[in-house]
Amino acid sequence: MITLIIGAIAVTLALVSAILIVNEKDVLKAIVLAGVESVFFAIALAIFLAPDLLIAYIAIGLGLNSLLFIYALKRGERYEEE
Amino acid sequence: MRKSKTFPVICLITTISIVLILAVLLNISGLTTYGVNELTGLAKLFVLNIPDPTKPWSSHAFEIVTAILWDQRGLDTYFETSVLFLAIVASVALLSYYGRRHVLEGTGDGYTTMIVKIVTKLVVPIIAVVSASIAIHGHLTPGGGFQGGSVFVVAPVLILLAYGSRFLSSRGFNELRLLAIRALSVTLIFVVGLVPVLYFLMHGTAYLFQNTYKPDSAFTYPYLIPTPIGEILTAGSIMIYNILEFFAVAAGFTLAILLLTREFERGEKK
Amino acid sequence: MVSYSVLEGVLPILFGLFTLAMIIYSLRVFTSKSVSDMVLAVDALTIDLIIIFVLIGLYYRSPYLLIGVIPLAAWILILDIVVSRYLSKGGGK
Amino acid sequence: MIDWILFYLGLALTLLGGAMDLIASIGFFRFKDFYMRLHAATIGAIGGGFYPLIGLALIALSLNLDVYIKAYISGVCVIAAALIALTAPAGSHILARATHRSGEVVPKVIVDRIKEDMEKGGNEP
Repeated sequence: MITLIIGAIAVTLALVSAILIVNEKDVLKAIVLAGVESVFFAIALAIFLAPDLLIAYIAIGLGLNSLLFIYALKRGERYEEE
Repeated sequence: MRKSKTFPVICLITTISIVLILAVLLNISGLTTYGVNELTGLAKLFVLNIPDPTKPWSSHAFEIVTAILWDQRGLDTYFETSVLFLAIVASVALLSYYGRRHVLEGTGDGYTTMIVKIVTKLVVPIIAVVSASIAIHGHLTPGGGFQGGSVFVVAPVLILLAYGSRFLSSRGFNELRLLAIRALSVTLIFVVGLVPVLYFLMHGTAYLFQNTYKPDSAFTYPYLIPTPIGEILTAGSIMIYNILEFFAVAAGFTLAILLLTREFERGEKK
Repeated sequence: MVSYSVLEGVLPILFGLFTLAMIIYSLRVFTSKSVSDMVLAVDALTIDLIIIFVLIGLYYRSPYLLIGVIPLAAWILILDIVVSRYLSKGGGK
Repeated sequence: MIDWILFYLGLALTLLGGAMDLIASIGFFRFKDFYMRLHAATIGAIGGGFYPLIGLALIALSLNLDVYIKAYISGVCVIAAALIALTAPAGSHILARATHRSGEVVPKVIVDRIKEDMEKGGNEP
Protein backbone atom coordinates (compact mmCIF):
# COMPACT_ATOMS: atom_id res chain seq x y z
CA MET A 1 0.00 0.00 0.00
CA ILE A 2 2.71 2.50 1.00
CA THR A 3 4.69 1.79 -2.16
CA LEU A 4 1.58 2.42 -4.22
CA ILE A 5 1.22 5.87 -2.62
CA ILE A 6 4.85 6.67 -3.40
CA GLY A 7 4.34 5.46 -6.96
CA ALA A 8 1.30 7.73 -7.32
CA ILE A 9 3.31 10.72 -6.08
CA ALA A 10 6.22 9.94 -8.40
CA VAL A 11 4.02 9.53 -11.47
CA THR A 12 2.18 12.78 -10.68
CA LEU A 13 5.52 14.62 -10.47
CA ALA A 14 6.48 13.04 -13.82
CA LEU A 15 3.22 14.41 -15.26
CA VAL A 16 4.04 17.89 -13.94
CA SER A 17 7.51 17.79 -15.47
CA ALA A 18 6.08 16.62 -18.81
CA ILE A 19 3.71 19.59 -18.87
CA LEU A 20 6.59 21.93 -18.03
CA ILE A 21 8.74 20.47 -20.85
CA VAL A 22 6.07 21.35 -23.40
CA ASN A 23 5.87 24.94 -22.15
CA GLU A 24 9.62 25.56 -21.72
CA LYS A 25 11.42 28.18 -23.84
CA ASP A 26 14.97 27.24 -22.78
CA VAL A 27 15.86 23.98 -24.55
CA LEU A 28 18.69 23.07 -22.16
CA LYS A 29 16.23 23.26 -19.26
CA ALA A 30 13.81 21.07 -21.20
CA ILE A 31 16.52 18.42 -21.69
CA VAL A 32 17.30 18.34 -17.97
CA LEU A 33 13.57 18.14 -17.20
CA ALA A 34 13.27 15.15 -19.55
CA GLY A 35 15.92 13.42 -17.45
CA VAL A 36 13.95 14.22 -14.28
CA GLU A 37 10.80 12.72 -15.82
CA SER A 38 12.72 9.53 -16.62
CA VAL A 39 13.92 9.32 -13.03
CA PHE A 40 10.34 9.42 -11.74
CA PHE A 41 9.28 6.74 -14.21
CA ALA A 42 12.22 4.63 -13.01
CA ILE A 43 10.68 4.73 -9.52
CA ALA A 44 7.36 3.54 -10.94
CA LEU A 45 9.17 0.67 -12.70
CA ALA A 46 10.84 -0.34 -9.43
CA ILE A 47 7.52 -0.31 -7.60
CA PHE A 48 5.84 -2.52 -10.21
CA LEU A 49 8.75 -5.02 -9.94
CA ALA A 50 10.28 -4.72 -13.41
CA PRO A 51 14.05 -4.78 -12.74
CA ASP A 52 14.99 -5.92 -16.26
CA LEU A 53 13.37 -2.88 -17.78
CA LEU A 54 14.69 -0.64 -15.02
CA ILE A 55 18.38 -1.30 -15.73
CA ALA A 56 18.14 -0.63 -19.47
CA TYR A 57 15.87 2.38 -18.85
CA ILE A 58 18.28 4.04 -16.44
CA ALA A 59 21.34 3.48 -18.62
CA ILE A 60 19.78 4.54 -21.94
CA GLY A 61 16.87 6.79 -21.01
CA LEU A 62 18.88 8.84 -18.56
CA GLY A 63 22.54 8.52 -19.49
CA LEU A 64 22.68 8.35 -23.26
CA ASN A 65 19.51 10.34 -23.98
CA SER A 66 20.53 13.57 -22.26
CA LEU A 67 24.09 13.24 -23.62
CA LEU A 68 22.90 12.92 -27.22
CA PHE A 69 20.38 15.75 -26.86
CA ILE A 70 23.01 18.13 -25.48
CA TYR A 71 25.42 17.13 -28.27
CA ALA A 72 22.71 17.95 -30.79
CA LEU A 73 21.93 21.23 -29.03
CA LYS A 74 25.51 22.44 -29.55
CA ARG A 75 24.76 22.86 -33.26
CA GLY A 76 21.46 24.64 -32.62
CA GLU A 77 19.87 27.55 -30.81
CA ARG A 78 19.42 27.39 -27.06
CA TYR A 79 16.47 29.78 -26.71
CA GLU A 80 13.25 29.38 -28.63
CA GLU A 81 11.58 32.43 -30.17
CA GLU A 82 8.38 33.71 -28.62
CA MET B 1 2.89 36.50 -21.83
CA ARG B 2 -0.06 36.15 -19.46
CA LYS B 3 -1.34 33.23 -21.51
CA SER B 4 1.92 31.28 -21.16
CA LYS B 5 1.80 31.70 -17.36
CA THR B 6 -1.67 30.22 -16.96
CA PHE B 7 -1.33 27.56 -19.66
CA PRO B 8 0.57 24.89 -17.62
CA VAL B 9 -1.80 25.31 -14.66
CA ILE B 10 -4.83 24.70 -16.89
CA CYS B 11 -3.09 21.69 -18.45
CA LEU B 12 -2.26 20.27 -15.03
CA ILE B 13 -5.77 20.68 -13.63
CA THR B 14 -7.37 19.16 -16.73
CA THR B 15 -5.02 16.16 -16.82
CA ILE B 16 -5.30 15.41 -13.13
CA SER B 17 -9.10 15.57 -13.24
CA ILE B 18 -9.17 13.21 -16.25
CA VAL B 19 -6.88 10.80 -14.38
CA LEU B 20 -9.09 10.93 -11.28
CA ILE B 21 -12.27 10.30 -13.30
CA LEU B 22 -10.58 7.34 -15.04
CA ALA B 23 -9.44 5.92 -11.69
CA VAL B 24 -12.93 6.14 -10.22
CA LEU B 25 -14.48 4.53 -13.33
CA LEU B 26 -11.95 1.67 -13.33
CA ASN B 27 -12.47 1.08 -9.64
CA ILE B 28 -16.27 0.91 -10.02
CA SER B 29 -16.07 -1.48 -12.97
CA GLY B 30 -13.71 -3.80 -11.07
CA LEU B 31 -11.02 -3.91 -13.75
CA THR B 32 -8.24 -2.90 -11.36
CA THR B 33 -8.40 -6.11 -9.34
CA TYR B 34 -9.10 -8.46 -12.26
CA GLY B 35 -6.80 -11.49 -12.23
CA VAL B 36 -4.32 -10.10 -9.71
CA ASN B 37 -3.76 -13.28 -7.76
CA GLU B 38 -3.79 -15.96 -10.45
CA LEU B 39 -1.69 -16.61 -13.54
CA THR B 40 -3.48 -16.96 -16.84
CA GLY B 41 -2.71 -18.40 -20.25
CA LEU B 42 0.80 -18.06 -21.63
CA ALA B 43 2.23 -16.61 -18.41
CA LYS B 44 1.25 -19.78 -16.55
CA LEU B 45 3.06 -21.93 -19.13
CA PHE B 46 6.24 -19.86 -18.94
CA VAL B 47 6.36 -19.36 -15.17
CA LEU B 48 5.68 -22.99 -14.34
CA ASN B 49 7.88 -24.59 -17.01
CA ILE B 50 11.06 -22.54 -17.37
CA PRO B 51 12.66 -22.69 -13.89
CA ASP B 52 11.61 -26.29 -13.15
CA PRO B 53 14.31 -28.75 -14.35
CA THR B 54 11.98 -31.75 -14.16
CA LYS B 55 9.61 -30.37 -16.81
CA PRO B 56 10.39 -31.33 -20.44
CA TRP B 57 10.31 -27.76 -21.80
CA SER B 58 12.55 -26.30 -19.09
CA SER B 59 15.42 -23.89 -19.89
CA HIS B 60 17.32 -24.53 -16.63
CA ALA B 61 17.47 -20.78 -15.94
CA PHE B 62 15.91 -19.01 -12.95
CA GLU B 63 15.47 -15.65 -14.67
CA ILE B 64 12.39 -16.11 -16.83
CA VAL B 65 12.68 -12.95 -18.94
CA THR B 66 16.19 -13.76 -20.17
CA ALA B 67 15.20 -17.37 -20.81
CA ILE B 68 12.24 -16.28 -22.95
CA LEU B 69 14.44 -13.83 -24.85
CA TRP B 70 17.20 -16.27 -25.73
CA ASP B 71 15.56 -19.70 -25.63
CA GLN B 72 11.90 -19.38 -26.55
CA ARG B 73 12.40 -16.42 -28.91
CA GLY B 74 16.11 -16.71 -29.79
CA LEU B 75 15.82 -16.04 -33.52
CA ASP B 76 13.71 -12.94 -32.85
CA THR B 77 16.31 -11.52 -30.46
CA TYR B 78 19.07 -12.30 -32.94
CA PHE B 79 17.36 -10.19 -35.59
CA GLU B 80 16.90 -7.34 -33.10
CA THR B 81 20.64 -7.48 -32.43
CA SER B 82 21.41 -7.37 -36.14
CA VAL B 83 19.12 -4.36 -36.63
CA LEU B 84 21.16 -2.55 -33.98
CA PHE B 85 24.32 -3.70 -35.79
CA LEU B 86 23.10 -2.20 -39.05
CA ALA B 87 22.28 1.08 -37.30
CA ILE B 88 25.81 1.26 -35.90
CA VAL B 89 27.30 0.50 -39.33
CA ALA B 90 25.19 3.26 -40.88
CA SER B 91 26.32 5.81 -38.28
CA VAL B 92 29.96 4.81 -38.86
CA ALA B 93 29.49 5.27 -42.60
CA LEU B 94 28.01 8.73 -42.04
CA LEU B 95 30.40 10.06 -39.43
CA SER B 96 33.78 8.55 -40.32
CA TYR B 97 33.85 10.69 -43.48
CA TYR B 98 34.25 13.82 -41.37
CA GLY B 99 36.63 12.06 -39.02
CA ARG B 100 39.04 11.25 -41.84
CA ARG B 101 39.06 14.76 -43.23
CA HIS B 102 39.65 16.61 -39.99
CA VAL B 103 42.00 14.54 -37.86
CA LEU B 104 41.51 16.78 -34.85
CA GLU B 105 40.88 15.13 -31.52
CA GLY B 106 40.21 16.97 -28.31
CA THR B 107 41.92 16.39 -25.00
CA GLY B 108 39.08 17.75 -22.91
CA ASP B 109 41.09 20.77 -21.76
CA GLY B 110 39.18 23.89 -20.92
CA TYR B 111 36.37 22.45 -18.89
CA THR B 112 37.63 19.45 -16.92
CA THR B 113 39.88 19.65 -13.89
CA MET B 114 42.22 17.32 -12.04
CA ILE B 115 39.46 16.44 -9.53
CA VAL B 116 37.06 15.18 -12.20
CA LYS B 117 39.81 13.23 -13.96
CA ILE B 118 40.82 11.37 -10.78
CA VAL B 119 37.20 10.66 -9.79
CA THR B 120 36.56 9.29 -13.30
CA LYS B 121 39.60 7.03 -12.95
CA LEU B 122 38.14 5.64 -9.71
CA VAL B 123 34.54 5.27 -10.92
CA VAL B 124 35.20 3.56 -14.27
CA PRO B 125 36.43 0.17 -12.86
CA ILE B 126 33.38 -0.04 -10.56
CA ILE B 127 31.01 0.47 -13.50
CA ALA B 128 32.90 -2.09 -15.61
CA VAL B 129 32.72 -4.75 -12.89
CA VAL B 130 29.03 -4.11 -12.18
CA SER B 131 28.09 -4.29 -15.88
CA ALA B 132 30.08 -7.52 -16.34
CA SER B 133 28.29 -9.04 -13.34
CA ILE B 134 24.90 -8.02 -14.74
CA ALA B 135 25.74 -9.75 -18.02
CA ILE B 136 27.50 -12.89 -16.76
CA HIS B 137 24.88 -14.05 -14.28
CA GLY B 138 22.01 -12.74 -16.33
CA HIS B 139 20.40 -16.19 -16.25
CA LEU B 140 20.19 -16.11 -12.44
CA THR B 141 19.38 -12.48 -11.59
CA PRO B 142 17.53 -9.78 -13.55
CA GLY B 143 19.64 -8.39 -16.35
CA GLY B 144 21.30 -9.93 -19.34
CA GLY B 145 23.48 -9.04 -22.27
CA PHE B 146 21.72 -5.91 -23.48
CA GLN B 147 21.28 -4.47 -20.00
CA GLY B 148 24.90 -5.18 -19.03
CA GLY B 149 26.21 -3.67 -22.24
CA SER B 150 24.15 -0.54 -21.89
CA VAL B 151 25.32 -0.07 -18.30
CA PHE B 152 28.92 -0.52 -19.48
CA VAL B 153 28.53 2.44 -21.89
CA VAL B 154 28.46 4.78 -18.87
CA ALA B 155 32.22 4.16 -18.41
CA PRO B 156 33.39 5.21 -21.93
CA VAL B 157 31.03 8.19 -21.79
CA LEU B 158 32.71 9.36 -18.58
CA ILE B 159 36.18 8.88 -20.09
CA LEU B 160 35.22 10.72 -23.28
CA LEU B 161 33.81 13.64 -21.31
CA ALA B 162 36.62 13.93 -18.78
CA TYR B 163 39.69 13.14 -20.90
CA GLY B 164 38.55 13.87 -24.46
CA SER B 165 38.41 11.48 -27.38
CA ARG B 166 42.16 11.34 -27.91
CA PHE B 167 42.62 9.40 -24.66
CA LEU B 168 40.31 6.58 -25.69
CA SER B 169 41.64 6.15 -29.22
CA SER B 170 45.27 6.34 -28.11
CA ARG B 171 44.63 3.44 -25.71
CA GLY B 172 43.69 1.11 -28.58
CA PHE B 173 39.93 1.68 -28.72
CA ASN B 174 39.86 2.92 -32.31
CA GLU B 175 37.00 2.51 -34.76
CA LEU B 176 38.35 -0.54 -36.55
CA ARG B 177 38.89 -2.59 -33.41
CA LEU B 178 35.53 -1.70 -31.91
CA LEU B 179 33.75 -2.52 -35.15
CA ALA B 180 35.69 -5.81 -35.34
CA ILE B 181 34.63 -6.77 -31.80
CA ARG B 182 31.02 -5.92 -32.64
CA ALA B 183 30.97 -7.89 -35.89
CA LEU B 184 32.77 -10.87 -34.34
CA SER B 185 30.29 -11.04 -31.45
CA VAL B 186 27.24 -10.90 -33.72
CA THR B 187 28.75 -13.60 -35.95
CA LEU B 188 29.59 -15.81 -32.98
CA ILE B 189 26.01 -15.53 -31.67
CA PHE B 190 24.80 -16.84 -35.01
CA VAL B 191 27.41 -19.64 -35.03
CA VAL B 192 26.35 -20.76 -31.54
CA GLY B 193 22.75 -20.80 -32.74
CA LEU B 194 23.76 -22.74 -35.86
CA VAL B 195 25.47 -25.64 -34.04
CA PRO B 196 22.18 -27.57 -33.53
CA VAL B 197 21.63 -27.46 -37.30
CA LEU B 198 24.97 -29.24 -37.86
CA TYR B 199 23.85 -31.83 -35.31
CA PHE B 200 20.59 -32.14 -37.24
CA LEU B 201 22.44 -32.83 -40.48
CA MET B 202 24.59 -35.55 -38.90
CA HIS B 203 22.52 -37.30 -36.22
CA GLY B 204 18.87 -36.47 -35.88
CA THR B 205 16.26 -33.90 -34.97
CA ALA B 206 17.35 -30.50 -33.64
CA TYR B 207 16.08 -26.95 -33.88
CA LEU B 208 17.74 -23.66 -34.84
CA PHE B 209 18.77 -21.73 -31.69
CA GLN B 210 17.99 -24.79 -29.52
CA ASN B 211 19.25 -24.62 -25.95
CA THR B 212 18.77 -27.82 -23.96
CA TYR B 213 17.20 -31.19 -24.75
CA LYS B 214 13.57 -31.30 -25.81
CA PRO B 215 11.26 -34.34 -25.77
CA ASP B 216 11.85 -35.12 -29.45
CA SER B 217 15.46 -33.96 -29.75
CA ALA B 218 18.48 -35.13 -27.79
CA PHE B 219 20.77 -32.21 -28.63
CA THR B 220 21.78 -30.20 -25.57
CA TYR B 221 24.29 -27.61 -24.47
CA PRO B 222 25.82 -28.36 -21.03
CA TYR B 223 23.65 -26.74 -18.37
CA LEU B 224 25.27 -28.11 -15.18
CA ILE B 225 29.07 -28.25 -15.13
CA PRO B 226 30.41 -30.32 -12.19
CA THR B 227 33.54 -28.99 -10.46
CA PRO B 228 35.35 -30.18 -7.29
CA ILE B 229 33.68 -27.41 -5.25
CA GLY B 230 30.16 -27.67 -6.58
CA GLU B 231 28.08 -27.54 -9.70
CA ILE B 232 28.04 -24.44 -11.92
CA LEU B 233 24.67 -23.62 -13.47
CA THR B 234 25.29 -22.20 -16.93
CA ALA B 235 21.77 -22.67 -18.34
CA GLY B 236 23.07 -24.03 -21.64
CA SER B 237 23.68 -21.48 -24.34
CA ILE B 238 21.97 -18.60 -22.50
CA MET B 239 25.17 -17.67 -20.67
CA ILE B 240 27.21 -17.74 -23.92
CA TYR B 241 24.63 -15.57 -25.66
CA ASN B 242 24.62 -13.12 -22.75
CA ILE B 243 28.40 -12.69 -22.75
CA LEU B 244 28.58 -12.28 -26.54
CA GLU B 245 25.68 -9.82 -26.56
CA PHE B 246 27.40 -7.87 -23.79
CA PHE B 247 30.51 -7.41 -25.94
CA ALA B 248 28.43 -6.58 -29.01
CA VAL B 249 26.29 -3.90 -27.34
CA ALA B 250 29.18 -2.38 -25.36
CA ALA B 251 31.46 -2.11 -28.42
CA GLY B 252 28.69 -0.79 -30.65
CA PHE B 253 27.51 1.95 -28.30
CA THR B 254 31.10 2.93 -27.47
CA LEU B 255 31.83 3.28 -31.18
CA ALA B 256 28.78 5.45 -31.82
CA ILE B 257 29.49 7.71 -28.84
CA LEU B 258 33.20 7.97 -29.79
CA LEU B 259 32.36 9.09 -33.33
CA LEU B 260 29.71 11.56 -32.15
CA THR B 261 32.05 13.07 -29.54
CA ARG B 262 34.80 13.47 -32.13
CA GLU B 263 32.33 15.10 -34.50
CA PHE B 264 31.21 17.60 -31.88
CA GLU B 265 34.71 18.33 -30.55
CA ARG B 266 35.62 19.54 -34.04
CA GLY B 267 35.84 23.29 -34.25
CA GLU B 268 34.87 24.17 -30.70
CA LYS B 269 36.67 27.05 -29.06
CA LYS B 270 39.60 26.33 -26.77
CA MET C 1 18.86 -11.88 14.60
CA VAL C 2 16.47 -8.94 14.48
CA SER C 3 13.01 -9.92 13.28
CA TYR C 4 11.84 -8.36 10.04
CA SER C 5 8.64 -7.08 11.65
CA VAL C 6 10.68 -4.60 13.74
CA LEU C 7 11.89 -3.02 10.51
CA GLU C 8 8.35 -3.07 9.12
CA GLY C 9 7.29 -0.81 11.99
CA VAL C 10 9.79 1.93 11.16
CA LEU C 11 9.76 1.60 7.37
CA PRO C 12 6.76 3.99 6.90
CA ILE C 13 8.59 6.70 8.86
CA LEU C 14 11.66 6.39 6.63
CA PHE C 15 9.53 6.34 3.48
CA GLY C 16 7.70 9.46 4.70
CA LEU C 17 10.90 11.39 5.43
CA PHE C 18 12.52 10.69 2.10
CA THR C 19 9.32 11.14 0.07
CA LEU C 20 8.73 14.54 1.67
CA ALA C 21 12.28 15.54 0.78
CA MET C 22 11.67 14.26 -2.76
CA ILE C 23 8.59 16.47 -3.17
CA ILE C 24 10.36 19.61 -1.91
CA TYR C 25 13.40 18.96 -4.13
CA SER C 26 11.22 18.47 -7.18
CA LEU C 27 9.35 21.72 -6.47
CA ARG C 28 12.75 23.43 -6.48
CA VAL C 29 13.58 21.73 -9.79
CA PHE C 30 10.34 22.91 -11.38
CA THR C 31 10.62 26.52 -10.21
CA SER C 32 14.33 27.21 -10.69
CA LYS C 33 15.50 30.32 -12.54
CA SER C 34 18.77 29.10 -14.12
CA VAL C 35 20.01 25.79 -15.51
CA SER C 36 22.78 25.45 -12.91
CA ASP C 37 20.24 25.63 -10.11
CA MET C 38 18.16 22.97 -11.78
CA VAL C 39 21.07 20.58 -12.28
CA LEU C 40 22.20 21.02 -8.68
CA ALA C 41 18.69 20.23 -7.44
CA VAL C 42 18.50 17.21 -9.79
CA ASP C 43 21.71 15.90 -8.20
CA ALA C 44 20.23 16.07 -4.72
CA LEU C 45 16.93 14.64 -5.99
CA THR C 46 18.65 11.66 -7.60
CA ILE C 47 20.59 10.90 -4.42
CA ASP C 48 17.30 11.03 -2.53
CA LEU C 49 15.74 8.64 -5.03
CA ILE C 50 18.63 6.16 -4.63
CA ILE C 51 17.66 5.76 -0.97
CA ILE C 52 14.00 5.32 -1.91
CA PHE C 53 15.11 2.53 -4.29
CA VAL C 54 16.96 0.77 -1.46
CA LEU C 55 13.93 1.16 0.82
CA ILE C 56 11.66 -0.35 -1.86
CA GLY C 57 14.09 -3.28 -2.16
CA LEU C 58 13.93 -3.77 1.62
CA TYR C 59 10.12 -3.52 1.55
CA TYR C 60 9.75 -6.27 -1.05
CA ARG C 61 12.65 -8.27 0.55
CA SER C 62 14.08 -8.66 -2.94
CA PRO C 63 17.67 -7.57 -3.63
CA TYR C 64 17.32 -7.73 -7.40
CA LEU C 65 15.69 -4.30 -7.64
CA LEU C 66 18.81 -2.63 -6.33
CA ILE C 67 21.24 -3.15 -9.19
CA GLY C 68 19.90 -0.08 -11.00
CA VAL C 69 21.18 2.10 -8.16
CA ILE C 70 24.79 2.04 -9.39
CA PRO C 71 24.25 3.43 -12.93
CA LEU C 72 21.90 5.99 -11.34
CA ALA C 73 24.74 7.18 -9.09
CA ALA C 74 27.07 7.46 -12.10
CA TRP C 75 24.45 9.40 -14.06
CA ILE C 76 24.81 12.33 -11.64
CA LEU C 77 28.44 12.81 -12.69
CA ILE C 78 27.58 12.47 -16.40
CA LEU C 79 24.84 15.12 -16.24
CA ASP C 80 27.08 17.51 -14.31
CA ILE C 81 29.99 17.17 -16.73
CA VAL C 82 27.81 17.40 -19.84
CA VAL C 83 26.02 20.54 -18.69
CA SER C 84 29.23 22.20 -17.52
CA ARG C 85 30.86 21.30 -20.83
CA TYR C 86 27.99 22.86 -22.72
CA LEU C 87 28.14 25.99 -20.59
CA SER C 88 31.91 26.49 -20.76
CA LYS C 89 32.18 25.78 -24.50
CA GLY C 90 30.22 28.84 -25.40
CA GLY C 91 26.66 27.88 -24.58
CA GLY C 92 26.26 30.19 -21.59
CA LYS C 93 24.55 33.53 -21.43
CA MET D 1 23.11 -8.75 21.01
CA ILE D 2 25.45 -7.54 18.27
CA ASP D 3 22.53 -7.64 15.85
CA TRP D 4 20.51 -5.23 17.95
CA ILE D 5 23.50 -2.88 18.25
CA LEU D 6 23.93 -2.97 14.46
CA PHE D 7 20.20 -2.44 13.92
CA TYR D 8 19.90 0.57 16.21
CA LEU D 9 23.13 2.09 14.91
CA GLY D 10 21.87 1.74 11.36
CA LEU D 11 18.44 3.08 12.28
CA ALA D 12 19.98 6.10 13.99
CA LEU D 13 22.17 6.80 10.96
CA THR D 14 19.21 6.48 8.60
CA LEU D 15 16.94 8.74 10.65
CA LEU D 16 19.76 11.29 10.96
CA GLY D 17 20.19 11.13 7.20
CA GLY D 18 16.47 11.61 6.62
CA ALA D 19 16.43 14.67 8.88
CA MET D 20 19.48 16.06 7.06
CA ASP D 21 17.79 15.44 3.72
CA LEU D 22 14.73 17.42 4.83
CA ILE D 23 16.95 20.25 6.10
CA ALA D 24 18.83 20.29 2.80
CA SER D 25 15.62 20.42 0.78
CA ILE D 26 14.30 23.32 2.86
CA GLY D 27 17.66 25.01 2.39
CA PHE D 28 17.34 24.55 -1.35
CA PHE D 29 14.02 26.34 -1.16
CA ARG D 30 15.06 29.20 1.11
CA PHE D 31 18.51 30.20 -0.16
CA LYS D 32 18.52 33.02 -2.70
CA ASP D 33 21.52 32.32 -4.93
CA PHE D 34 23.12 29.43 -6.81
CA TYR D 35 26.38 29.83 -4.88
CA MET D 36 24.46 29.74 -1.60
CA ARG D 37 22.60 26.60 -2.63
CA LEU D 38 25.93 24.77 -3.05
CA HIS D 39 26.04 24.54 0.76
CA ALA D 40 22.63 22.86 0.85
CA ALA D 41 23.74 20.51 -1.92
CA THR D 42 26.66 19.37 0.24
CA ILE D 43 24.31 18.46 3.08
CA GLY D 44 21.92 16.76 0.66
CA ALA D 45 24.65 14.64 -0.93
CA ILE D 46 26.80 13.55 2.01
CA GLY D 47 24.38 13.90 4.91
CA GLY D 48 21.30 12.82 3.00
CA GLY D 49 22.89 10.14 0.81
CA PHE D 50 26.04 8.71 2.32
CA TYR D 51 24.92 8.26 5.94
CA PRO D 52 21.53 6.62 5.21
CA LEU D 53 23.12 4.18 2.77
CA ILE D 54 25.68 3.07 5.38
CA GLY D 55 22.85 2.83 7.91
CA LEU D 56 20.70 0.74 5.56
CA ALA D 57 23.66 -1.58 4.93
CA LEU D 58 23.99 -2.14 8.70
CA ILE D 59 20.20 -2.68 9.03
CA ALA D 60 20.22 -5.23 6.21
CA LEU D 61 23.09 -7.13 7.86
CA SER D 62 21.18 -7.46 11.13
CA LEU D 63 17.86 -8.81 9.78
CA ASN D 64 16.79 -12.45 9.85
CA LEU D 65 16.64 -12.91 6.06
CA ASP D 66 18.65 -15.35 3.94
CA VAL D 67 22.39 -14.77 3.93
CA TYR D 68 22.68 -14.02 0.23
CA ILE D 69 19.89 -11.43 0.32
CA LYS D 70 21.58 -9.66 3.25
CA ALA D 71 24.99 -9.73 1.57
CA TYR D 72 23.58 -8.47 -1.75
CA ILE D 73 21.66 -5.57 -0.21
CA SER D 74 24.47 -4.37 2.05
CA GLY D 75 27.09 -4.77 -0.71
CA VAL D 76 25.08 -2.67 -3.14
CA CYS D 77 24.49 -0.08 -0.40
CA VAL D 78 28.21 0.23 0.38
CA ILE D 79 29.18 0.49 -3.29
CA ALA D 80 26.51 3.12 -3.93
CA ALA D 81 27.67 5.06 -0.86
CA ALA D 82 31.25 5.03 -2.15
CA LEU D 83 30.07 6.18 -5.58
CA ILE D 84 28.04 9.04 -4.08
CA ALA D 85 30.93 10.14 -1.87
CA LEU D 86 33.13 10.28 -4.99
CA THR D 87 30.79 11.66 -7.63
CA ALA D 88 28.59 14.24 -5.91
CA PRO D 89 31.37 16.61 -4.71
CA ALA D 90 33.23 16.34 -8.02
CA GLY D 91 30.04 17.02 -9.95
CA SER D 92 29.04 20.09 -7.95
CA HIS D 93 32.64 21.35 -8.15
CA ILE D 94 32.79 21.26 -11.94
CA LEU D 95 29.26 22.64 -12.22
CA ALA D 96 30.09 25.62 -10.01
CA ARG D 97 33.31 26.25 -11.94
CA ALA D 98 31.60 26.19 -15.32
CA THR D 99 28.76 28.36 -14.05
CA HIS D 100 31.12 31.00 -12.75
CA ARG D 101 33.34 31.00 -15.85
CA SER D 102 30.51 31.13 -18.38
CA GLY D 103 28.58 33.81 -16.55
CA GLU D 104 25.35 31.81 -16.37
CA VAL D 105 24.82 33.06 -12.80
CA VAL D 106 26.72 36.21 -11.80
CA PRO D 107 27.61 36.14 -8.09
CA LYS D 108 26.38 39.07 -6.00
CA VAL D 109 29.60 39.77 -4.15
CA ILE D 110 31.67 42.86 -3.36
CA VAL D 111 35.03 41.50 -4.55
CA ASP D 112 35.46 38.67 -7.08
CA ARG D 113 39.12 37.61 -7.00
CA ILE D 114 38.71 34.72 -9.44
CA LYS D 115 37.29 37.05 -12.06
CA GLU D 116 40.13 39.54 -11.51
CA ASP D 117 42.70 36.76 -11.93
CA MET D 118 41.03 35.53 -15.11
CA GLU D 119 41.00 39.01 -16.57
CA LYS D 120 44.72 39.35 -15.77
CA GLY D 121 45.28 36.21 -17.87
CA GLY D 122 46.15 33.77 -15.14
CA ASN D 123 45.32 30.16 -15.96
CA GLU D 124 43.77 29.11 -12.68
CA PRO D 125 42.99 25.44 -12.15
